[in-house]
Amino acid sequence: MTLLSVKNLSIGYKTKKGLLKAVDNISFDLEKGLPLGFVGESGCGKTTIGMALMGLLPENAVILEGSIQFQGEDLVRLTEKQWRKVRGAKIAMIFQAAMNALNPVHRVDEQIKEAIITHQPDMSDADLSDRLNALFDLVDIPVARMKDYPHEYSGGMKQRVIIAMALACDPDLIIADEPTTALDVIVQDQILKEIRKVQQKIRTGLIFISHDIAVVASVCDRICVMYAGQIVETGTKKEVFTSPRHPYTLSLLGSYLSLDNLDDIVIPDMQEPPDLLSDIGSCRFADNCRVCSETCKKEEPGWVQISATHKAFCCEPQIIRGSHGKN
Amino acid sequence: MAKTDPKKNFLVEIKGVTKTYFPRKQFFARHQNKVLALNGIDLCIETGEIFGLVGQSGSGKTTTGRLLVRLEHPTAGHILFNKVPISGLKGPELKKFRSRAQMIFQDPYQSLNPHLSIAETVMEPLVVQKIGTPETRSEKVIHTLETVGLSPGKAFYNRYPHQLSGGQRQRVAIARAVVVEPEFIVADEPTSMLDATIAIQLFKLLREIKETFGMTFLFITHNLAAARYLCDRIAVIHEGHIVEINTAEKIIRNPEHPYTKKLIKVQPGFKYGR
Amino acid sequence: MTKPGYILVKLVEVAVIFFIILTALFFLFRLSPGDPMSKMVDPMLTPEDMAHLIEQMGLDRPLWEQYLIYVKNFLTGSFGFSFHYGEPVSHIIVDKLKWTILLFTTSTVLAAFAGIFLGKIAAWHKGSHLDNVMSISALVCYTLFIPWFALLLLWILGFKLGLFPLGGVLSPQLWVGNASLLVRILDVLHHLMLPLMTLFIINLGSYLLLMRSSMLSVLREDYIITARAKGLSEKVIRNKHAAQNAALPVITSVGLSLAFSINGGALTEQIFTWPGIGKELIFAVSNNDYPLAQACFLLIALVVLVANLIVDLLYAWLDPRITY
Amino acid sequence: MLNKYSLQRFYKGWQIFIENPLGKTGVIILVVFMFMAIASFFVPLIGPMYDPMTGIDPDIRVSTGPSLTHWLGTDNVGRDLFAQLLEGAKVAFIVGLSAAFISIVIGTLVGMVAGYTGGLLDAFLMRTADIIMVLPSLVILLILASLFGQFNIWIIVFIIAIMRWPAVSRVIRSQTLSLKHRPFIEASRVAGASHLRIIFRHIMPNVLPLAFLYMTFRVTAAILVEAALSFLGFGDPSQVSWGMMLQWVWKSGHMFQAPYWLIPPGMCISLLTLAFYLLGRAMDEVLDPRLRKEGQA
Repeated sequence: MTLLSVKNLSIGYKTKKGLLKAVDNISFDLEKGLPLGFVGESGCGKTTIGMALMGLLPENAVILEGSIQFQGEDLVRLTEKQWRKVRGAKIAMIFQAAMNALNPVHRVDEQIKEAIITHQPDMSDADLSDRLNALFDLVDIPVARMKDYPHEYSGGMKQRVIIAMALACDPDLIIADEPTTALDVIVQDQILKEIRKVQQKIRTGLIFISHDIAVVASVCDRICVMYAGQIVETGTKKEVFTSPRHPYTLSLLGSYLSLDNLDDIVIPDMQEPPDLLSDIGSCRFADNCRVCSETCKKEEPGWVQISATHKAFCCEPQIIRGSHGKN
Repeated sequence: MAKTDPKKNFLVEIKGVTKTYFPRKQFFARHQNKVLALNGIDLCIETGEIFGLVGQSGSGKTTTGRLLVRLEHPTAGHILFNKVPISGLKGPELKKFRSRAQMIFQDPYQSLNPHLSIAETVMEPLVVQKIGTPETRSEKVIHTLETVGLSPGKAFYNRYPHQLSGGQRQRVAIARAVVVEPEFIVADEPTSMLDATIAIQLFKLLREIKETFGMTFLFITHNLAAARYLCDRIAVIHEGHIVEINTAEKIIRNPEHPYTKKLIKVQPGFKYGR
Repeated sequence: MTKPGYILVKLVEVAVIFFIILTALFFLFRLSPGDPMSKMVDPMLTPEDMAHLIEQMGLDRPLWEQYLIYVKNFLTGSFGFSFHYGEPVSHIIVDKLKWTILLFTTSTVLAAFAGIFLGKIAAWHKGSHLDNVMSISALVCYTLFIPWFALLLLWILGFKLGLFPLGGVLSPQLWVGNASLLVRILDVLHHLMLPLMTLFIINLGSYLLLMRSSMLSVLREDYIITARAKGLSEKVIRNKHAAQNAALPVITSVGLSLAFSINGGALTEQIFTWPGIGKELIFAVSNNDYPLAQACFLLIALVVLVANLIVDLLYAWLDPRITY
Repeated sequence: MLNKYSLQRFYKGWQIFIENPLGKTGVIILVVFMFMAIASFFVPLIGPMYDPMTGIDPDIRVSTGPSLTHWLGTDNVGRDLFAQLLEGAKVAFIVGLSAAFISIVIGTLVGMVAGYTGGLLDAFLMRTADIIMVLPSLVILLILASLFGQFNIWIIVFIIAIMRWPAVSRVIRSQTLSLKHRPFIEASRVAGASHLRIIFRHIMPNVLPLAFLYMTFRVTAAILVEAALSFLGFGDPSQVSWGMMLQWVWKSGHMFQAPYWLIPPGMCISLLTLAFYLLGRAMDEVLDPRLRKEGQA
């Protein structure tokens, strides 16, 4: 069953220099209870998608077109008042670890409690304290530390609290935006395990956003690769890793350093992505692409289906279908 | 741990170095708050190698780098550069040392003065070291910019940091470090703020520079995979102690210390390797 | 650090700073042109009284002894005799202090509360007409020249409309006689209104602007997004997550802006002939009543330091991040 | 120090600034007052009657309201109020700008040195700043005036400047502290640059905008304090100033009779300080990187 269905979503930011199209015509579906990963580098629009799904876009952002179907409602059309019933209750967010996401002047348990009370005002005190205990238990924080202030927690513990906060009302969809960035690898590993464990235990839908393709792969079975505001390739983890098709995915994988792929390093000759202020009208990756042709510089790319679950966004179907590059 | 092998030619030797920080003192504090950043470390860096120092935040890796370029002084122990202790250097000798050991910093958005043009930034070491005349300096700057991949150098000469991307800024920072042709460069996480596709190109650049100028590098990183990719030898540092030193290959294949093993285990990667 | 330890450190700090001011003042008096004797001893006194005073203040002793006696006299609360009143200065200022404290605390506390409340509203509706009207009025209030504003109030509300008395603290007919306490209190409040209004409006402007900008920066913090993501109502976000955090720096600045408020306080007292320390200081300075001026000055310095101390402790108590 | 980047930035900042309604209002008010200050040099040339201090209209013995010969009327000895008002503008500018300039120079230098060197010198300078900061400047001026007699205008300016540098130095110091460990400063140290070079070439350009911002606020404070001092009768007796005019109307008992005399000087003080304050607020918005970002990303 489809939990979330995003169709032709475009989001722009009004800036002094003009409209910056951060997300351009994006569509994807998420099945109930499954994780979906978004990977891409800075400025690719991944965070904007996350914020749009929470209805928390900054003031200068506008949804230009498209719809976000969630449980029979189009989230794009919700009023602020309706959004408040969704946020926290049905869709919740795990924020970036580097963010200052906990209010420094309130106790930790209070900050989780208020999330529950807002959506379940009738809950008795006993139930509430049971729920809090269960949540702290779930994310492995000693219940005795519940009444601390955020500054008394370590980075890893703060991140666990943020996870607990997202889980407070048993949401159907959780959005995790770079939940482990800026954490040490050992802590990152623990947090990723935590997220996997929790996701499997309570079977919630999960949108996992990161710049690190391996981190995304460790949590999600399906992956969307983003570049300059567009999804350029999507498929299962296995498809994307074993037979990447889009030249950008190849660059991303080729430049990823891990302990078991040293021989596969391909150094791309890439510059920063194009300026999203202007309407490009052709392939956005063209300037950085090794297999770019004349068509790529003139035409909008289209989707090339490779398997039922795997497709890439490119102007040159032959190149995408045939194996190119090193493969 | 690091046995001094008389046959080897060490450019940098760290002997029993301890560094303690005293954060803001409170008058009536019962205990003096002190942070032991480094606890008696020994380390030798051979001439011409890229030496990797791998550790997590707070492990003391950045402190080590800062001690080596004398941004800070050790609380105890000695640091020898070309067999000469650097803590005693003063006046002209210190200035000379400054031209021989340079540093590349982590954050490309903070490492360039927004008020200075690229030329002024890269030229500064030449000016303060009184190397060359104004004309030869500007030639040297243009040449160095091209060496670090900012070509044509003239096109970047009069630009300002805010007109450059993160990767380009970091290249300028590298140019500033190599323009005096130092023997030794400390690179403190030079790519951790950059995207992977940009970072890998900088690694390539560092390698090329090492080969062209024959410099010795200390590469500080939290990423074991990056260290393995770039370095000849690696030291793993944990809570102010060096827990293991070995060649890059051996550290990854046969880690001895439990902490190294743990680090290797949690390193993200894809098991579907192509 | 422990809590009592922290308070102790702060107290010692205040004492040291005050001691420095005390010392500086002593040397200023000795450095100023003219005979120090004539500055401390009323030239109108009889020779015997004069000799007695000189003896008491040690004015015939060497400088360092004079200094020690000066410190001792201060600690025992003897500031000499006022030239004008011919009374011990300590008697005069104790009487004045209560009026200053009444005017000053009411205006500061009221203005801080109102400023924090209005600043919160203005920041929350940033860019709206409401915000524009509030911030521009606050700006105007903040830059008003106090004596002028006070004179205008006096002229319009006091003189033209006759709503409030033109000065003083108690109507003359109540000075003697057997009016009830309640009548007296109401009369004092009636007199208090104009000076209170002056100081309130001036301080309100600065607190409103401070709270507004503090609130705006808090609203950019990540935890506000977290609060939104939880689906909390706007009111809870505004009051619990934004305003509580934003008010903390405003409290600190109450302490820092105290010096500014004291200037205003002295001018206000002077114009409304409110019999406080500020007016007394101006009077003493105008009439070369040096002992009185000196005592008023020291008292004001002490009030500022103690008020800053209270603000520091309040802040430490309110902000959980402060560790002692 | 002033290079292309600084100029570009200054120009950009100016554009944002002049688009800002606060900044625009401030500039307009300021220009009006500047004209008044300039006019003050020429008005006495019309005739001795228009000298703000000594020019007495021989036909007038009491305070009169506005007329053709005296646009704002005269005071109780027959001096022209408009001429006095113009003179006051000049004095306010001199007092405000020079006191602010001195306190900014002291504050910036002290702040940079304290922040950069740290240690005991820093502690000493900042504790001194703390002590001065808690002292009410008007009260200090009063007590000094009582001891040393009436001051001339330059001594008043100097004392105000001395009283007002601490707040500036605190801000500059914290900015310096945050700059001190920026990689570009450390890179300069690693290259062998001297402390002076680092302070003046790397730190100063980065703190100067903040110093200028604070200068506008200091101007406001200086004008208000000088006016208050004059109002209380402790100003420079040889100078006509707005505060002095208010003192005269108050002391001569005309405040309830002569609104044409009471209203203009106070309004000028309030408007001029408002103008500088608006300027500062607008500059603050130009300088605050977070506010600027809102419009971009």
